[in-house]
Amino acid sequence: MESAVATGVREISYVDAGIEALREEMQRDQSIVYIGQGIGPRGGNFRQTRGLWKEFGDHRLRDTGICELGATGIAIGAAMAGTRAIVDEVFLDFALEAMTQIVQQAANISYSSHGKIKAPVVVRGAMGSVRSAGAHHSHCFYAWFASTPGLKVVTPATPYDVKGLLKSALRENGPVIFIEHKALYNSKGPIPEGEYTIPLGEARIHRPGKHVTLVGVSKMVSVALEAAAILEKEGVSAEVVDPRTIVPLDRKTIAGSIRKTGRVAIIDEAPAMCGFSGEVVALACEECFDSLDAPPARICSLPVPNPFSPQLEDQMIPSAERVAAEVRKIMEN
Amino acid sequence: MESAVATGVREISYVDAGIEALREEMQRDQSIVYIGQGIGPRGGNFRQTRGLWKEFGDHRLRDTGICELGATGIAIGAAMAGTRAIVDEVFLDFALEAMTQIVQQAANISYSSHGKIKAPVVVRGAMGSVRSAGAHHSHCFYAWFASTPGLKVVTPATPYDVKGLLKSALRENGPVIFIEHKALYNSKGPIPEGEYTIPLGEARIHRPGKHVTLVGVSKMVSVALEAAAILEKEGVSAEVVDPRTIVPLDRKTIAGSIRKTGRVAIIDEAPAMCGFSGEVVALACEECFDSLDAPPARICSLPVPNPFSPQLEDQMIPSAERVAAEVRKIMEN
Amino acid sequence: MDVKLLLELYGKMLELREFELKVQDLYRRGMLPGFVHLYVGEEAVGTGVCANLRPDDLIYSTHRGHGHALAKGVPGRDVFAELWGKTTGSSAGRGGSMHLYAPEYGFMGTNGIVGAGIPLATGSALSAQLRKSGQVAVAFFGDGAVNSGSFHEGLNFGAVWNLPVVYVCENNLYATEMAFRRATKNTSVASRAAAYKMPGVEIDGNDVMAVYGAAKEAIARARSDGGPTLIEAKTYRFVGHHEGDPGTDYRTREEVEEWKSRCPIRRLGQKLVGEAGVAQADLDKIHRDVQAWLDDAVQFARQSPEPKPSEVLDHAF
Amino acid sequence: MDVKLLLELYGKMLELREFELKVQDLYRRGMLPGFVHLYVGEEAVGTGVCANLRPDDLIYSTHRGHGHALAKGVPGRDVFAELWGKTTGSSAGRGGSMHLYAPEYGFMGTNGIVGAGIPLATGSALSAQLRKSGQVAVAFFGDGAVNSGSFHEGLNFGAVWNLPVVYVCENNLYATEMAFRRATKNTSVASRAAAYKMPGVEIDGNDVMAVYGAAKEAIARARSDGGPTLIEAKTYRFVGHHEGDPGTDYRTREEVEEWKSRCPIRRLGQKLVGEAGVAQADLDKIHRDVQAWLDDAVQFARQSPEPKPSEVLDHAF
Ligand SMILES: Cc1ncc(C[n+]2csc(CCOP(=O)(O)OP(=O)(O)O)c2C)c(N)n1
Ligand SMILES: Cc1ncc(C[n+]2csc(CCOP(=O)(O)OP(=O)(O)O)c2C)c(N)n1
Ligand SMILES: [Mg+2]
Ligand SMILES: [Mg+2]
Repeated sequence: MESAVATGVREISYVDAGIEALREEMQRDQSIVYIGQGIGPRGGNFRQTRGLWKEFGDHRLRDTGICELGATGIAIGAAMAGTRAIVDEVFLDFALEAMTQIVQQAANISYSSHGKIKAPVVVRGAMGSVRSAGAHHSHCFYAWFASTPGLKVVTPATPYDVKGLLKSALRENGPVIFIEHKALYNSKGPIPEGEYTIPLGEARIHRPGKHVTLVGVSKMVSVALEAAAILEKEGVSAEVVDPRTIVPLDRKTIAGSIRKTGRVAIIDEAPAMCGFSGEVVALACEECFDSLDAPPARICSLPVPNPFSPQLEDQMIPSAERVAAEVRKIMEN
Repeated sequence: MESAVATGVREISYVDAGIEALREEMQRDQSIVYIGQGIGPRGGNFRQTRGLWKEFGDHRLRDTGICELGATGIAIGAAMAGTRAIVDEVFLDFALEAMTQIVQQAANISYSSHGKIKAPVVVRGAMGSVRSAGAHHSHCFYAWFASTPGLKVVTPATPYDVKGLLKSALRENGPVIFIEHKALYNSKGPIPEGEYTIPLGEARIHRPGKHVTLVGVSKMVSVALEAAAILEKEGVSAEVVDPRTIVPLDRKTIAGSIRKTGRVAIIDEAPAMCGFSGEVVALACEECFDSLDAPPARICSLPVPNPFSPQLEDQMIPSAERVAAEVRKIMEN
Repeated sequence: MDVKLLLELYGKMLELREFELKVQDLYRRGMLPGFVHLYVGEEAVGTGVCANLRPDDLIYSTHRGHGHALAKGVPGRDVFAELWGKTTGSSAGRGGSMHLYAPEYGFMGTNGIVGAGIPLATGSALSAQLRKSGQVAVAFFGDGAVNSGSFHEGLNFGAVWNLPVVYVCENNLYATEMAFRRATKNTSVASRAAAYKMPGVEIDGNDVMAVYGAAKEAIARARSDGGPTLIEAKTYRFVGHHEGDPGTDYRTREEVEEWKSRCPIRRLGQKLVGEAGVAQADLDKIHRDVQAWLDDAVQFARQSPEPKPSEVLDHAF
Repeated sequence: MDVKLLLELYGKMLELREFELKVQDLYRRGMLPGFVHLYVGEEAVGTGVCANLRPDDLIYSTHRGHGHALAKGVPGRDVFAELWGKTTGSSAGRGGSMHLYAPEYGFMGTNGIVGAGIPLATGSALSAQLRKSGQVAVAFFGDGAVNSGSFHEGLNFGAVWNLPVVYVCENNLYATEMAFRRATKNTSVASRAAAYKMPGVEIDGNDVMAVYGAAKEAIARARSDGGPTLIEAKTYRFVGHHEGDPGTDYRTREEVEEWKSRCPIRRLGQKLVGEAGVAQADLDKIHRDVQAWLDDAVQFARQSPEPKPSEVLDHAF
């Protein structure tokens, strides 16, 4: 259950929600150290640590050179020794430099040591396309972490979720991959005044509906909502579900929605092949096969690296129109 | 179509089949260079290059220190400059050191250069569990490569497939991830005398059947076959299909089999979460939803790092008994 | 003093400078997609190095790579059209500033990933060695790349395999806002060559003839089987890290001004007029020619067509 | 000459040696699962370093790590049971030789990934610095790790953040069959410390007092905020890379014999008897004690229970 001692409600941005979570948790837990490129005086490439250096100083905000492998290993090693650490890869793409540390060291340590060593580290990175950032700066491979036993994976879509989930991530006992979306940082949304946390493993139903379930992750939640608005005009009532955390996955809520609507479409900025979209199809089959009135549909990015040309990139990434068109097809079943 | 000028048939091992392919292709194409640890005089950690150094020498068999990142980048850079390269990560696990080169450089280069630069590089590595190798030496993340546009992914299960597919991989115009299974290296099987190749993208039906389709990858093909033998005694006729290459995936053959049998189970040594098993479930729904008499089943490794204890590892990895039990369940639908 | 060479280098540096200022102008007016990192102030490095290269030599560049492309001989039209995402661009609009490829000119790409070009160039040098092609490969990279594993593993390979490769570090003292002295305790890049038993040389990267000379020696050594060299060219970007960064939050105005006073183009211009007796009118003519070249490139890029959405899947493999 | 200390070091080295020979014996008889890399011949390094450490100091080991674990104080029973995959092992049978963890003794793990312990140890040193705990972290690694990005990035961080960490390279001249001189042009590991502006020292790794002395200095420096040190201990494994490798395909018998003649245990024994006037009978007593300790460990491990399949999912997160 989401815990809150909230009173009023404010509109803040996705990026500021993260900063609030960091500030509150770093005040609360003196052991937290934050490691990454440009996260000190500069306040983060995406402004994702603005103001924190002033408050917490050089010791707890550790600017690094361009050494994601080393920085990630150091964060894990610090976590193993009793210091809760955040390592910011900035662009999730740069986590590719550090996969061996994340997958071999952080993910395995609890199991292989039979729980004697824990690595409470948050690996933070921003995924997805924004403004023709190109092939090297737009990857969405969050599913790789989800497929790695020993890692939890969080993919918030709203400021509210960023704050509540980041606070929970910072209280976990093991490694959490916390993946924001670059294009969402400036988006705004309501959050309560007081403190609150959101447990990992609880999906959020953004919009109730009757005829089809749309499962969207991260930025694709807004695409799903747009598509739902289009479909509504055509008399199709879509329920939009955001798992919010990929691991643990709230299979119950997703399956409950599909059981109710009988149809599901998954919208994902990653390509379809071997990704999260197939996992939801499998979930649908495993949990509610007899309720399915149509084959689950996957609306994903086309299987190419992100093109620079805006025209091509628009074509590559799922749009509300593409989602609506695919949903219309399964509504015919 | 598989091409062959074959006459007789011989029994050789999985590892020797690879050596034959390498020898023939290195003779045929003088540009091929092979880079990796212990692949020179030593003949490979798994004996996977035995004899080649004697024949091709220091220049074309390049032993390296422990620098997978550099070695992989070098192989890609050589390939971009007109030299076909193989980089042997030995254990697939060690490719984690080089993900940034494989995913950012090799996979993107053709698309981002609009086909002006090609990187004909084969990244070779052996996956899977063998003899309590432990958490760091047993990973099966082949699906990650499959989810990366721009890479082809090959996972042979037999000596015949190793030879024919490795030869094809070495004639491709772009990067191919060639993943063997450590535990199969000593297994034997028939291959023809003469030269042959197997095109990427053609599944193999190992065993025809009527009631259920078992899709297995790599070592799990043999588990599927074992399970099929158990089930046969119970009157269940299982068709065993090996995709052989994950990208390109022979959706047609797999779907054809499922359409015929009405049921499918996927057996995978990777964990179920966000892996290839879900991809096959999605394929089944997308291509033959109306033929499905039961929900597709996934029989995968349990979601933990590989335990050292043989008892625990046996429990973790799919066994023929576990497969048979799951198939019995879906036969009841 | 080889005046002809100096004039050529002057003209090339000016091309690089004016090109970037034009990009800056259009980018600020919102006409170019994506992100751009400009080479303003560092022109002497790319120019001085590439002037020593054969057309079939291969260079690997960085995120700050327009200048390298032009210096290697890629036409301004091709580069500008790529920055505009047009089909006539070097990568047919698929790549943009950080994925700009022109192998036909030996330009093996800008790169969005810091350090990645180092192993790639080393691999291309291996290819040259195997093919006995006589080619040399050059990796350009910034001070930011020096502390990365790619640098370490790449240079070690270059040295132990005695490959025809030259490693050119453009040490502009900062990686984004991170001062090199905060990223490492050893602020001499050249000194690190010793770790790989490779010659290392530090030069004034704002003196095109110093760059030219050091590169000439290193390239000749590489070409004659003498193995790799690490060159550290000390330089400075006059602009922010990328367009949008004022570049003065982490650098003092004095520091920026002091470096601007060492502008490689102005320095060479003064030398040409003051010491070599070149007429100012000759330099003015170069400026006019560069302007005409640039106008043509921009117009070409502007008028070129955009990729068709239907072609989105082309060349994925 | 501190005879008491020398006798302690002698006993510890002997434990490490006899332990490994026992593992070898059982492994060859097919009684132990997995793969093992033995520390035979290199005992002086782990022993000499760890003798200077506090119980709460943290060490990160390698694939060749049984000796490090014992030297740091992990009971022989815990280690042997782990190699046998038993629930009483350090990792309750989940880890095995390459995933052996005993944080209760400051032993942060063997590691199946070459080089991985270097950034981890550096991170634990950061933790110690932040917590002002006075702890020191030590990373052990082989010559094989030196050319990897993990080494480069880890050491750079240790130096620039002035962390309480000691980097101990066990240079046994080979990584698997790969001679260090084939893997790199610069065969001096200690010299590479300069690249990070860190002190580097080369010592005879088969002389336990040389190791002890160098480690003492480095650990004291680290503990008093003086920053990291790179120690290169030249040593040799008397056995193959792993059990199954004869170790003589790529090394001449002469070379192996020559190094065996420099056995750190025999050398110290001779010194104790010859120079320090210790009675042979005292050494014999140590041998008997070690044997008894080992027998107990083996028996304990043998009799311990195996994990239950139903517990396979425990502690995944
Ligand atoms: C592996 C990786 N990490 C981080 C980045 C983000 N990034 C892009 S440019 C840059 C600074 C590069 O500095 P330097 O190498 O000195 O080159 P300069 O910009 O000064 O020319 C950074 C951190 C990246 N592109 N790749
Ligand atoms: C990243 C990585 N690459 C390759 C290996 C395979 N491997 C295990 S031990 C070893 C040799 C290590 O040599 P060295 O570091 O010198 O230690 P030594 O065995 O000599 O003690 C290799 C190559 C590995 N474990 N990890
Ligand atoms: Mg710089
Ligand atoms: Mg060694």
